[in-house]
Amino acid sequence: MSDSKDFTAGVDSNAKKSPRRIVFITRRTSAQVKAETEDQVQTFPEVLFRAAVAVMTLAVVLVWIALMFNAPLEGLADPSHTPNPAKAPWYFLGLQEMLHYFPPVVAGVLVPGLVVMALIVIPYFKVNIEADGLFLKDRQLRLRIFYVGASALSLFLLLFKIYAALVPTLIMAGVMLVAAQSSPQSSSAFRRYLAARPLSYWVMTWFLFELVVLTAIGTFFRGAGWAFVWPWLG
Amino acid sequence: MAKTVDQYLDDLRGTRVWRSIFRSGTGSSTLKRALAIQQNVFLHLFSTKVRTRMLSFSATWYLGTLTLGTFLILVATGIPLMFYYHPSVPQAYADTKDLQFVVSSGLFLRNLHRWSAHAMVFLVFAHMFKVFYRGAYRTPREFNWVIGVILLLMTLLLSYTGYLLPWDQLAYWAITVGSNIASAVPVMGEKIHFLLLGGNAVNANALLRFYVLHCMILPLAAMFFVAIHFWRIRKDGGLYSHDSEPAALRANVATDAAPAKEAQ
Amino acid sequence: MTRYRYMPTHVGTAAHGCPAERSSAIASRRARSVFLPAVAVLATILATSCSQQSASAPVPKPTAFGAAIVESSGGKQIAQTGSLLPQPVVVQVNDKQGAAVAGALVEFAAAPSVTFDSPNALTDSSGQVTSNVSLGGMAGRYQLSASTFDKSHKKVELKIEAIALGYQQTLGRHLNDQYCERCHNPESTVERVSNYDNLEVKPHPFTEGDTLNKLSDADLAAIISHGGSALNKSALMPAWGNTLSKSDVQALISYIRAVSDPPSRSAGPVYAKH
Amino acid sequence: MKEKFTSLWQRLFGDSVRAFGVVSLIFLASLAIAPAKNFFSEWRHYQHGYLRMVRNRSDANTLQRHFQGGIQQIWLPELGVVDRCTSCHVGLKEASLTDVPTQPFRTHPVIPHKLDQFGCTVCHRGQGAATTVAEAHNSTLAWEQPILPAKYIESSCGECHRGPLPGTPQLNQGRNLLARQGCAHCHTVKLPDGTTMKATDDPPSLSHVADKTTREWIYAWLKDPQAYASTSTMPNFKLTDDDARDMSAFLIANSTPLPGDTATLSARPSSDPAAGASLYGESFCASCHAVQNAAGNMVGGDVGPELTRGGNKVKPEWLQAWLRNPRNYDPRTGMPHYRFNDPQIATLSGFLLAKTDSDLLANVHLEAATPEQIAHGKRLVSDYGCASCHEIAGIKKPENFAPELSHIGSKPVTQLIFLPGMPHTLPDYIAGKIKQPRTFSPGLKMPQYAFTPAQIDSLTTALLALNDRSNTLPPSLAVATTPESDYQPAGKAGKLMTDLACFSCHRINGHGGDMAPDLTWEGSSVQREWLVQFFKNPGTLRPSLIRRMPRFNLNDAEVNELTDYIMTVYQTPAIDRDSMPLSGYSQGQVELGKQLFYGKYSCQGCHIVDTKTDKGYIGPTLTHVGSRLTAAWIYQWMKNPQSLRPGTAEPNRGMSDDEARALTAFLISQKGGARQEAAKK
Amino acid sequence: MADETIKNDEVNRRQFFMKLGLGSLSIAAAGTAAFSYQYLEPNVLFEPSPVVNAGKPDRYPLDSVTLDVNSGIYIVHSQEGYFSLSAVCTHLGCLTAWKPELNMIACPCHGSKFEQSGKKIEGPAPKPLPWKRIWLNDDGDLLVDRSTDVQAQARDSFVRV
Repeated sequence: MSDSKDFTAGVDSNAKKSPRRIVFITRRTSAQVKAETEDQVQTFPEVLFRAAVAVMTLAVVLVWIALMFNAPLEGLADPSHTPNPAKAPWYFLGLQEMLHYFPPVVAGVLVPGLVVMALIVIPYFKVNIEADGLFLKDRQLRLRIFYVGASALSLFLLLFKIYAALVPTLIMAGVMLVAAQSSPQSSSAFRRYLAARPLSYWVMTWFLFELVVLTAIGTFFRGAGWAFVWPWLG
Repeated sequence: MAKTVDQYLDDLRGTRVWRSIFRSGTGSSTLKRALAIQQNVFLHLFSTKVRTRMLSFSATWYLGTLTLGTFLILVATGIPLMFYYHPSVPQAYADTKDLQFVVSSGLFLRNLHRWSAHAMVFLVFAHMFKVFYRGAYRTPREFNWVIGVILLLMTLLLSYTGYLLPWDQLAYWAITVGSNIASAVPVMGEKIHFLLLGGNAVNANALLRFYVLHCMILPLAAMFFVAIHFWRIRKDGGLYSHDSEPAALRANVATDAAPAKEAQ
Repeated sequence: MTRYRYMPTHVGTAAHGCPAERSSAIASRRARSVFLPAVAVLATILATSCSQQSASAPVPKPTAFGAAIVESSGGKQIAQTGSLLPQPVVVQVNDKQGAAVAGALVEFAAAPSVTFDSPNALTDSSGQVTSNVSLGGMAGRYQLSASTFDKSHKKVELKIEAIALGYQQTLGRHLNDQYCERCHNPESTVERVSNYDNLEVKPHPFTEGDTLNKLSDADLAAIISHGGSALNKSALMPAWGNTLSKSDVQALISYIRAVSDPPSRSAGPVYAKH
Repeated sequence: MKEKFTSLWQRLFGDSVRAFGVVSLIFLASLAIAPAKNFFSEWRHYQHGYLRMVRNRSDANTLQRHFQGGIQQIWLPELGVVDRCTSCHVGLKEASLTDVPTQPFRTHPVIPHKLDQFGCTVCHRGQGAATTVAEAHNSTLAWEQPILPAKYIESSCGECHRGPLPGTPQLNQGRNLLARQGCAHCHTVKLPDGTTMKATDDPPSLSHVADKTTREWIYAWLKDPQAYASTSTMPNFKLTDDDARDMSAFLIANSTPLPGDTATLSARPSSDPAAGASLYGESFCASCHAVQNAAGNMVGGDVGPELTRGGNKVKPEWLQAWLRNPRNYDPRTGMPHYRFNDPQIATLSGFLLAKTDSDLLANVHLEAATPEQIAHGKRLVSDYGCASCHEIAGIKKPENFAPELSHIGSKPVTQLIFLPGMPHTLPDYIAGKIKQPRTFSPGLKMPQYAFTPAQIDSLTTALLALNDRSNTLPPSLAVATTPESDYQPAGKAGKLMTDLACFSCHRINGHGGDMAPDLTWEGSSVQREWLVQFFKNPGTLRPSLIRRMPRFNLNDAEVNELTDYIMTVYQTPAIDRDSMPLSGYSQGQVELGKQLFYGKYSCQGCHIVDTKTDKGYIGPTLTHVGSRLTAAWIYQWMKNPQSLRPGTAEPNRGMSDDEARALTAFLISQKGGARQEAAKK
Repeated sequence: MADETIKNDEVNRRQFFMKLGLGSLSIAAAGTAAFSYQYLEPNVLFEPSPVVNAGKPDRYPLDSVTLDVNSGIYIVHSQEGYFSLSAVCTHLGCLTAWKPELNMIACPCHGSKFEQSGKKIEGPAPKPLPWKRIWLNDDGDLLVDRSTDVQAQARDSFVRV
């Protein structure tokens, strides 16, 4: 048994079909992986020291903040006096801002529930794995779907006068239109970049955009009675 | 000639006691270094080697590491705070005041705890988006991503439950507003609200529940998932990098190289 | 971030809240729920710069100058600590001939805890300036000063004294009004006719510091409690020891010390402008 | 430069180990700041300052021995108070530190309470738990109540002490004003002892106002009550001309004539000013009513309305009917029924009607009212809550017309809306609101009062005492006050006393005014014959008083009725009136009494027995005391005057029984005979 | 040769920074320990004052031993006067009780017994019950300072009314 036959690892680009990257069974030879090898370093000390430096830098920053700014503490909780506005912690203010527009079932349960579900299923969706540029295949069909979807969403937001969510949506739609007009051969690097963005990228970026805008509005632009205020005006 | 500190330390490392505790010993050989990771109960969650590329700041922005850092700070500051805190109404507020005014450095610890908590929420979000945009959730890291989402929710819950503990107006009304969102869940919303608060309103029961959740259940659960999260990094092939992907897959991922692929 | 709504020392300095101060307050209110040190730093800088800008009430420009300043009314008043003098202080600016000068600037000043409702004002047509005065929170003597400038910009100053009574002295004043004053105060009013003139041996008015300051607290207490005859003084002074408690007697003594003129040494510090 | 920086960066952070070393060092330095910050805390700074100050004093040793370092705390669990003020205010208990001009190191002034028992913030407010100046003294998000300014400090006394205190004139005045200025008509004020504050003023009923006055006067009055009478307690509602016109139209139209013959003149008002002034004086009208004299000074009492411009106000018919019997028009009035005869009424009404001010109504010209104006006036009258104070036919007294003030002293600052430029504190808000209520927002109904700055401070002080602490005080700490009684004497005599309005001046069994002596025990005090004579012709007892008992022109039956009632009912259990004889004392006792009177006790300093030699002007004249007072009363009075009349200026001399008996014997022998004897000689 | 020097320099420098880092961290750890000690030591106590007001002396009849459960002291009115005893057993800190029928103070935990004067009769207690400082205040109330032990049977340890 001295045959030294070369084996090549089967590489399957469809990660959904064969989740293991290397499917390789043989009796007498060890695997040879034809993936590129990369330079590697020892975790100790290189990573550990860098991690220590990072954590200590963070700690120094936080220590200085803690030395300079006192944590907020207001008067004793008083169930009979609601402060105006009563705000949730900042990371929930996007949610609270939505509660301003939608019934609690939608804004408090449906939307966050869907967001969490969407986050969980991200790695299990084919489009996310293949990650082709959104408008590179089936351009016409996809564009049509995009037009319908984007205008339906915008119309819905407009009808309910949710400008805080409408504006980011329109901006995103505009950028996506630019992306649709771009191709991988574009001369501009930015357009090449846009053209290659897959669907998941667009959805996530839209979500991030909305999250930041709504949280910022809830945090800075909401005053007594959840009315819109400019943060620099009393 | 007197011995230097180094020599003393070397002697110490040579003793049986030391050797019985620290198996690997030090040294600059690759083996020694690998052993240092592998034989440490905490460090063995990591792989012994990482790709050089992943050390660069731009690859990860060290967001995961920093999140762990805030978590460690929170544990280190949270435990001392518990020594002066009674989860009862209205003593909780008085205790917070005492931490601010009479406990030596109590104000500093509380500040650090509070700001670190905010920092952790921010870092967790940043970490998630960074991972998403790098595509690092891809096979075989799907499950680690899911654990990450769970950890994100836990971070939010930890921060939220901690928000009530000072029992001031800010805390009380933030929790009142926040917990009422839960009662919007169809059918069982009221029940969830009732269970979460241990009553119909934010009161002494709610404070005790939030305290137990904040100091016991959630931190332990978070540590459990953090351990899995780290261990899965090693098991799923180390920190994700485009270039470590097989060429064919990489070609698919890095779509800007698509024309080249077709040319092949 | 902790925000202070109220700094007692700055009351009344800014008529309309500095806009930067307001915005910084808002910003820091946001910052309390948000982890945004940058905003807080900005707010702090704004707040600091604003507090330096806040100016006191504008000083009017005088249209005339006098040569002397005299008290019209309101001197030597007695009030409780921190409260308004019962009558406003009225001062008059005169020229060299003694005629009233209108339009001269009068500036009131005193220890920082004393407040005037018009600290700088121009004299009216009768040459007078009127100011309500609140005394400081410490019992004792307060020296108020009213000053004006003559033509050569030389300062002409008038000193007015007022007395602030603490709790014990107020109680003493109450007892004085009830039991002592009808004999010890020689002045009669419509409501209260003085008995002073009817007495063969004249009682000492409580302002008579020259005599009363020589007596120790123990002496005074003995006279009040045991009466004049017990101490070889006039028997017209009855013994109050069965009527007044020991603390009442102490209160009376502290009142006597507070109002005596010249001042008693044990009445404590004098509050004047720095 | 840039290269230098790069090379420094390279040298420090060139590789991970270098970065580790440098960052660790920075980390260590940063961590070390926290305990350092703690070490240089503010309270330590003050304690060091105190020790430095003390070092140079002559009593340094004592002060240093008393000094205790570290955070000091006064804990009052039953009040929920934790005060750490004494951590910086180190010398509060050191009696020798009175010469230190200001806090933090000055002795606390003498007060009746111990620091350890009451702490600091119970009186001064502020945040006791804090250990920094800013947090302890100022208002923060975490603590709204800053240190109470000294001028309001008496409000803290009022948290526990529910009655007047001799040492808190401002609080007492504020509480009086609250009740007297009619605040309690519109605002509900539930007092901490569970009662509700009652307004002590009694605004007149307007149901028959057209009988009394003209529409023009009502108009002028509504526009500016103080223009008619500067002492008026009616506030200025800042009405427009049209509103005042319509309200006056409604009030006149709504008025119903009083049944009975009140609309005709019984006699022409006489125009004899001298006789009028004399009757005005004899009747002691000035005890209750004030008139502004030519110099602008108010002369007279403040029980009844000011009469300076009374002639502008009342109709002559009404005035005469009123003088004849005020109770016909207003059954609850405090004005006595004088039993004037017709000539007297003519004289007095003429005198009073002459008190006019030609300017007052000069510019008031009102057209006949239209129904719309009357309807509008009615709406305004109910909108402004006039019926809260006045009885107005057809308009019900509104409930909860104005905000309740029972907890005003603890109102959260976040719930207040301040004027621009106003310090954001509760006392400033309350004072500002009392001073100029309408400036706070357009459309507010609270009228403008004519309070002096001192009155505003007093009112603010009284209102600040109505706070959460005063309402949740442990019962052991509350110092109750005797509630105002609503004592009313019974039977015919009772009716007579109401008719004569005795309670306007006299207090009996805790009810009534304080202008004249308390009559609760009058029956034990005086002899019957004297009382009869006194009712017929009230003489002067105290030479120094300007207010006296008026003559009511009572008939014998009325005098007997009253005297019998007083002699039987107003008896103190402490004295048996008949236990000591009114005569028959030995000459020796009388002589001893006389010696005591002029010698040991020198009573002549205040009283007059012999009008030739004695000059005392304070106490009642005693020339006739033997026929006025009972011996038992005199004896008890000698022994302990305060037991019979708390607060009387008569000192308790601690007399022996024999001395008291001798003085009684001497005084009871003074039956007006001294003068007669002198005359004989 | 030159290269080697540089390399040695490099190694030395690395070692220096390593030591600097580890040294800093060791100091930080030590400092944190000290810091923790300071933090854990309370600066204020919410405990009742050691000085107890025992009320007017006439509350205690002659030859009586009265236990104040809240403050853990006995007020004894003996022929010589009033004195105060700690009611906390000197053995293991149990609260003792006065047994009038036995005329002694007994500890329920391990059977120590004491006389009315605090002297040990039997049991595992190592010491007699300590006497506490007692005095009369201006209002005529008996005050006891639980934090101050005084000598048993000494003249100053009694209050005579």
